[in-house]
Amino acid sequence: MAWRDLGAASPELVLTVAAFVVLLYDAWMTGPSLESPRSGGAGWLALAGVALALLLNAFPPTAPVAFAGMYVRDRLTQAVTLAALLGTGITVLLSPAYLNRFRLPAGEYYALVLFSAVGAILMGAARNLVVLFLGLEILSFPLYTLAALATRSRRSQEAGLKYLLLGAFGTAFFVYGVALVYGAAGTLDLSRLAGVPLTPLLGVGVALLTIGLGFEAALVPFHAWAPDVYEGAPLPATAFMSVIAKVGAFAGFLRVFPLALPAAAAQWSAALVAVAVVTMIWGNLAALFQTNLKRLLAYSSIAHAGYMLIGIAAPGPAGTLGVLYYLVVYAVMNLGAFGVLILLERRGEEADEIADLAGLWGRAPWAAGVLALCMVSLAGLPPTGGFIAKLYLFRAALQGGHTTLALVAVLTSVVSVYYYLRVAAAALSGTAPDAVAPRRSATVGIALALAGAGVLWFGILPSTLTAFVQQAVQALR
Amino acid sequence: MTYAVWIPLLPLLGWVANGVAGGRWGRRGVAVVACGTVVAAFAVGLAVLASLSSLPAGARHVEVDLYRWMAAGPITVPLRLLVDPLSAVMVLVVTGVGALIHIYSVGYMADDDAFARYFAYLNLFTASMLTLVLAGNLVVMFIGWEGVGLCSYLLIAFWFTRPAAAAAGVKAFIVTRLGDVGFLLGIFLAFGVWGTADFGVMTRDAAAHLPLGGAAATALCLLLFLGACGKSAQLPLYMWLPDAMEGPTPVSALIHAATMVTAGVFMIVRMHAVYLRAPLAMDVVAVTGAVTAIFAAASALVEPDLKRVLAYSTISQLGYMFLAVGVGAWGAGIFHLTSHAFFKALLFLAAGSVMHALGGTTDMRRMGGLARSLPWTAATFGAGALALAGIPPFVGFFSKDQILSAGFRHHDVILWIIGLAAAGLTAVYIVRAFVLTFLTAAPGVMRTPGNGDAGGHGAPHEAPPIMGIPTLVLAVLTLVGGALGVSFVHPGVLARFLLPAVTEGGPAPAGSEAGAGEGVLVSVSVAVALAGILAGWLIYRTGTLRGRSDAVRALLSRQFYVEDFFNTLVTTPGRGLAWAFDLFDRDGVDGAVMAIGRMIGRGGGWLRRVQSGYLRQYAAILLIGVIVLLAYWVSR
Amino acid sequence: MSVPAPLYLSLSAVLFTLGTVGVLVRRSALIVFMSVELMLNAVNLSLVTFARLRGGVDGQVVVFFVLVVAAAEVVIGLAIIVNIFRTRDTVDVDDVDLLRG
Amino acid sequence: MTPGPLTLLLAIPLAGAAAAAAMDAREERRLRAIGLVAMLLTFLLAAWVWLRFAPGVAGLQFEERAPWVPAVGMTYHLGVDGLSVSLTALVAFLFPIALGASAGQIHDRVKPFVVTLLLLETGLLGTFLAQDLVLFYVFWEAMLVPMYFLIALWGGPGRMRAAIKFFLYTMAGSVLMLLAIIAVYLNAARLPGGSTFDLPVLLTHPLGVTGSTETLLFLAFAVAFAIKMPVWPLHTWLPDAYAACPPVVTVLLAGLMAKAGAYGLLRFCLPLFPDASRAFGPLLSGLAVVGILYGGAIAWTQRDMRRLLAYGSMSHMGFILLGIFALDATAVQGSLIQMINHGISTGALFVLAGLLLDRTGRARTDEYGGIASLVPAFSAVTLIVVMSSLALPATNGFIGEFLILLGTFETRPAAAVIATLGVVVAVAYLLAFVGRVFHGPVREDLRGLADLTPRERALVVPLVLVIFWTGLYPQPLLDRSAATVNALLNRVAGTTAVQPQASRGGPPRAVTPGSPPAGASPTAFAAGQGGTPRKGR
Repeated sequence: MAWRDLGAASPELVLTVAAFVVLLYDAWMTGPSLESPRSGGAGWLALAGVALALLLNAFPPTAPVAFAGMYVRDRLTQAVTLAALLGTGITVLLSPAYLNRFRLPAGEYYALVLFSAVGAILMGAARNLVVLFLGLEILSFPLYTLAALATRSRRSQEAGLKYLLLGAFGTAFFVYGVALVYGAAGTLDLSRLAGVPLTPLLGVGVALLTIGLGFEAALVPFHAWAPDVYEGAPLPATAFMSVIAKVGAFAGFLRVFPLALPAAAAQWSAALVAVAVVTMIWGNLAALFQTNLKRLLAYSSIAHAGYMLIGIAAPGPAGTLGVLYYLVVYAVMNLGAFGVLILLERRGEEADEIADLAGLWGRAPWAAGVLALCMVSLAGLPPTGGFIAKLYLFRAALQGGHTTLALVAVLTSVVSVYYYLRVAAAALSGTAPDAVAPRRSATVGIALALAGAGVLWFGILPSTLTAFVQQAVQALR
Repeated sequence: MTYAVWIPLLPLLGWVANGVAGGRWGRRGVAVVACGTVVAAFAVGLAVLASLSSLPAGARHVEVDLYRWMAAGPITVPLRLLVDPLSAVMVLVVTGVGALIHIYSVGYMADDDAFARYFAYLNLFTASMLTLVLAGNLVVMFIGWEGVGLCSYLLIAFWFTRPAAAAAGVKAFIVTRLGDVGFLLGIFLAFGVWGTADFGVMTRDAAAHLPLGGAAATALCLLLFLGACGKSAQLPLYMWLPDAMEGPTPVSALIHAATMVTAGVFMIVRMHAVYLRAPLAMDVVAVTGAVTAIFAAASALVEPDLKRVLAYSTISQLGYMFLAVGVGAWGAGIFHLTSHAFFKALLFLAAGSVMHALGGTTDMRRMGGLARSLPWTAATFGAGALALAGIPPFVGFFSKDQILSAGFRHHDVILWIIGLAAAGLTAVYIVRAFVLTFLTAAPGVMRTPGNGDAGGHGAPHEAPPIMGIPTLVLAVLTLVGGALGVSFVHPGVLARFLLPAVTEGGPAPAGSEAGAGEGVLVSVSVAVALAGILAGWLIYRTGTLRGRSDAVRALLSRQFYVEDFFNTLVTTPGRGLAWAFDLFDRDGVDGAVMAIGRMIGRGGGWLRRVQSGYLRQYAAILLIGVIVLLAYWVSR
Repeated sequence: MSVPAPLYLSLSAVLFTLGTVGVLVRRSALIVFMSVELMLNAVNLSLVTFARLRGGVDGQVVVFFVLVVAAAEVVIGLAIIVNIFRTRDTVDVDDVDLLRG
Repeated sequence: MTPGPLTLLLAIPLAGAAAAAAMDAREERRLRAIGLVAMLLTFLLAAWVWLRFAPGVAGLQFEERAPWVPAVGMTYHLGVDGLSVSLTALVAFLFPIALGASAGQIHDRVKPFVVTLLLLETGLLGTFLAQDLVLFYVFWEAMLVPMYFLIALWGGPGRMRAAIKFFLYTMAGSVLMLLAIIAVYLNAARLPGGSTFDLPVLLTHPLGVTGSTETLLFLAFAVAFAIKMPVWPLHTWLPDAYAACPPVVTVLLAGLMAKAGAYGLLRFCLPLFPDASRAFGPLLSGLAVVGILYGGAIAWTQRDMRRLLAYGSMSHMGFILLGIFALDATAVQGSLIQMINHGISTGALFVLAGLLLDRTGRARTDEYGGIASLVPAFSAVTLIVVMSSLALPATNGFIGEFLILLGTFETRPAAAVIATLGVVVAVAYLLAFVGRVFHGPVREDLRGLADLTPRERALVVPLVLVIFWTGLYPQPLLDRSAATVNALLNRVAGTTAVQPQASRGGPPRAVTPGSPPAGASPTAFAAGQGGTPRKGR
């Protein structure tokens, strides 16, 4: 293991180190009592780690391929890292207010968040199925724990259990897939998979890999955990997992399908198209009449997974470009939406019903504005990043000749507007006598401002981010 | 002759002034502005006539282009006025009669709250009517055509708080608009034929562009005639005019007798060169006119309402005019138009005086014996009645006689016989009206002031001079107006003056020829009129002639069920269709859309039930996915 | 030592299926958990078999990772299950249905 | 690139929105003032552009072009030509009036209202200015969002349902257009210009789509625009939306947004898909005729004032559609001017209906009666506007309908004949409206109804002046659109659109008449630029 290898993996290392520092700091500062919540320092440490990782991510490594060819830090990895770090950074900013209010163990929380981010990035950097598997597990174990972090909340515990059991179930299929691919191809190296003839055994292996990744991305029919876990998990954890799991899963999809198996595109593309279609329809339809915002956003995230899968199912540079752009925009807009919810509280509980939004405009107009903006973006309407992202994906679909896919995508987008705008209108609609008093929090304010600005920036001036991900795509060819 | 533009412009300015600031300068100011502008327009009209007369006969066709109104694609429509003998005559009729009625109105409307509004409308009407007659092309004519329709609507519904008046206004607008569809299509067809709707071009090039009796010419003429039917209340679009009597009486005199309703006749004369290319259309015009003439005269026989009698009379007389132009007697048509303007305005103004005296009553069954208290009114009404009946030396005699003789010479004796019969009926109904109003002593004369119409108080009394003098002037015109077209010295003054305008593009009109046996025809028509008067007198005054048929009476009082027929066939199905559309829109079109929405929603509800909360079920769902995927891959 | 590789693989598949069925039919969270462990170990069997077939060590290396992962899973899982038992006095997964819809 | 007047046109309302957003929400008077100033400045600039616009030039003027997302061929390309210059001015004209009329209606949440209104103005202006397909789509969809909030947040009863129905309905149409836009873009990859969303560049070569592909693409565009107009039978969002909207917003919805649909047909459908445009002309003309009569008939049955006006507006939009697909220079010119007229007249009707609603809160026509004697000035203005809607000559409405019907009569006589019946239907429902509300016995509970205040007079007088100005002297408007319309129709007439000889009637001149101003696009409508009218007989 050379220093060069460590240099290539520097963002992950920085995050890992930061996670340990946070844990140590937490143990040092708060002493034995978990009940002592005053651990704002942990948050800042985590944020510093994320910032440093972001900085390091900006510099391409001298030798992209590292760790004996198992790891690669190319432009694609950079783009995935960017999405993951943006999501993590905003999450870290969003969390302190909530953690203090609900007395959750801050040190563990931040450490878990950072570990999970490492997992997602690792999936983006995987050049070997083992690394992909490790990334997947590093990504998901902290998430199981985060979901169950509120130890006295039955809902949180239920969320943790369901996530864990179903996650383990899914993982088993993934590992079996790894085994079968290895058996069929004789190698775990993704870069050498391209030349392997497509035997039924390989096909079954690939199918099982799909299941593991699809579970993490919450693709139908591997999605069933998502609504329950999203609803039950503590809000910041939900926010974080909604983003980071998608980043990791789609990084994995990119590494496995368009990059490792281009020759078999015709075969897996058809399967993924079907999955994407079902996912978009299911997610959007099930979200229609949800009254709980977390649950609504869960189904929304399922639907978005379906959209992103378009970029995989319609392989080619346009698809990859679309997925990467979408991941970044999705991280920003989804966290913006959750961020506003974090501000809400009713009698010591999360106020996560749509009805709780009534009167938000009167109490916190800017927060309501950001929520509305994020909803507009999630709905894929201009002039927000959500629109440009969808535009790229639709372009990919049509370019690949998947007209049905594109049609389902746009029509389900129309359906989705129904629930997104209902939320936006509820947030903006006047004053209500028993309006929830939104908490004030500087860090959340900063996070929301960042998210709002990002959504608009990616929507109105998309050229910078487009150029960035375009480079990632071109570098792969 | 650019100054001719002031003729419509002056009343228009009067409208703007009274419309914007009418409330500021009081009734006197309003009256001065309103009457002054019309009188001034009359003066300008005289000047135009003078300078037109000074031109050689062949050059009496002056086009005044104001500016390019619309130009789109290959179409250019200038805002063009056409000054020729025809428009000059019409200008004088409109402004002359108009000025008299304006002045009369000052007295008639003196107590009305909406004095300024009334005169604003009246001025706007005058301006529109002058635009109509001065128009240099069909499109500009359409400005006036629709403008007078608007004013007609506004003035019929002037007392809009009365539901009947409001409804009558709407009816008038809708029915005339129905005709205007034809007019518009006629314009489009004209553009199709000539690439323009300019009267000068159309008249000059009619023969070149339209084969004689061709489909285009016939369609064009019939379409325009449809417009004329609506505006001039001919069958089958007559039904708005009797209802229009809901308006103030001077309005009925000006718009629904003297000027607007004659627009159709004027338009056909204006387009005579085109009509000459379509003999079939000419025949349709003539027959429609003749049938309307006798139909309306018969309807007037049983009408109890004085003003509605006059309305049917107007319809009938307009029928005569169409009969005239239908047989190519352009001059006779315009002559009768002029003469009708005089005597019918006179009749209306006299009727207005009656109403003024009786506090707004128009029901003849509640009148009678008014000759004693209203001698002047009775005399002037009588003059008008005689003119209407066609008794020499009143103007109506000359004009009607010209039409009848033209009809006779137009190889079709049937038209002449119908016209003659209508003339007899005319004499009967007008005698009836005169007798019922002025002679028969009614059991109880209505004396209580009605609401709305001119307010008279106490015992019936003569109208003030400001109303009396215009009536008198019209009576004098009725008496001496015949000089314009004394038929014994064919062609008459008017006809000779009109000749250049109505001969361009066509042969000399039939009405101007002196024919053999003229004396016989005249004698017959006078005899018929006298017989009608006698019959009327015997029926209604002395009661000598009796014997009535309830069936005939019912037929006449429902105007031969034309309107009922129209309602059953057009109005009621139309309403039903509209409501059906409404229902279809909500339950059919929108229902389909909403059904899609509901379907999607139901899908969402079902998917929510799948999310049951049971972990093992989730695992099962996942497994189904696994199995499907594996099946797919294995089957590859 | 002449048991052919396909039999190992078949055994692995059977074990894996047994695990899957266990997840579906058992109501105790602990048993469900054990079933998942069974699935993972079935995979391990496959991995080792393939490694033998291919003559490489990659597969056997992966087994170690899988074992570690399974261990970590147990740690987290038991913690959560214990916690649930504390609040509800049951580990029946069918009773854990607060969240649905 | 220095920002030109068109960018400024977009920037002023945006800056106004930013300024208003930064202000204290309680300073309502100043918020309105800021909004009004921004809108008036926009109007002044739009008027300047309109005046400086060189008639007789077919191509784009005041063109601005900058790379936007070069990686995917999206450009920031603005420009005005004969199709859009007057509509742009109309947008800028109606917004201050709407804001002024809102003073009596919108009392709560003034700040977001002003901000949203300004954002909507930006969206609408952008729709008419954008020359890049994606840029256009961005504005096209973006204006839906503020409109949704205007309905959902400030509307009357049933606003949520109406707002979402409006949004879903219109969006369902436009997403298909988005796919078609992408398809056009991908298709252009085979052309010399390469893949681009830039419309004028796309138009320099025939698109090369044929048969069913062209039909599908054409329909995707046409349906999006048809829903917005709306065209029968895609109209059922309209009555609900119009009735639930705050009245001032209805002014914008009916007066401006509907025009965006008609404009889209002219801007995109006709030049991009000339063959399909000709093939579908009869069908769309038929739908237009149905819409005219059907909308008018239903309007007659309505008792809710705004639903009546809504169906009436739909009926009028039928004329515009009819004119467009007559594919005749006169008719298209008529449609363009009718868009302005409809904006003014329908806008004015809704302004007036709004003033009435503010005063009485009564939405149904049969809850009124005889108010003409109570509010004479109000009634007079209403009457003028109604007459303009009736297409009475000398008002603006006549010019449009006359030219449309005249032109249509040349190419589709049957449709023109039936459509002309629409003028009778219009009389029926509009006079029924006047009759129920203004005429009849005075309702005692309406005594004391206030007539127009000076502020309200200031709002309606400009509208009335435009009504007469356009009715009496429409030529400045017609002149501005003539060359562009001719070039457009030449393009539609030619089967391949590049060969100028394909245009019937008269030799097309290759050179733009008049001197092109600085910034005139060299690329726009390369086919038969400023050619003579196609119409021939």
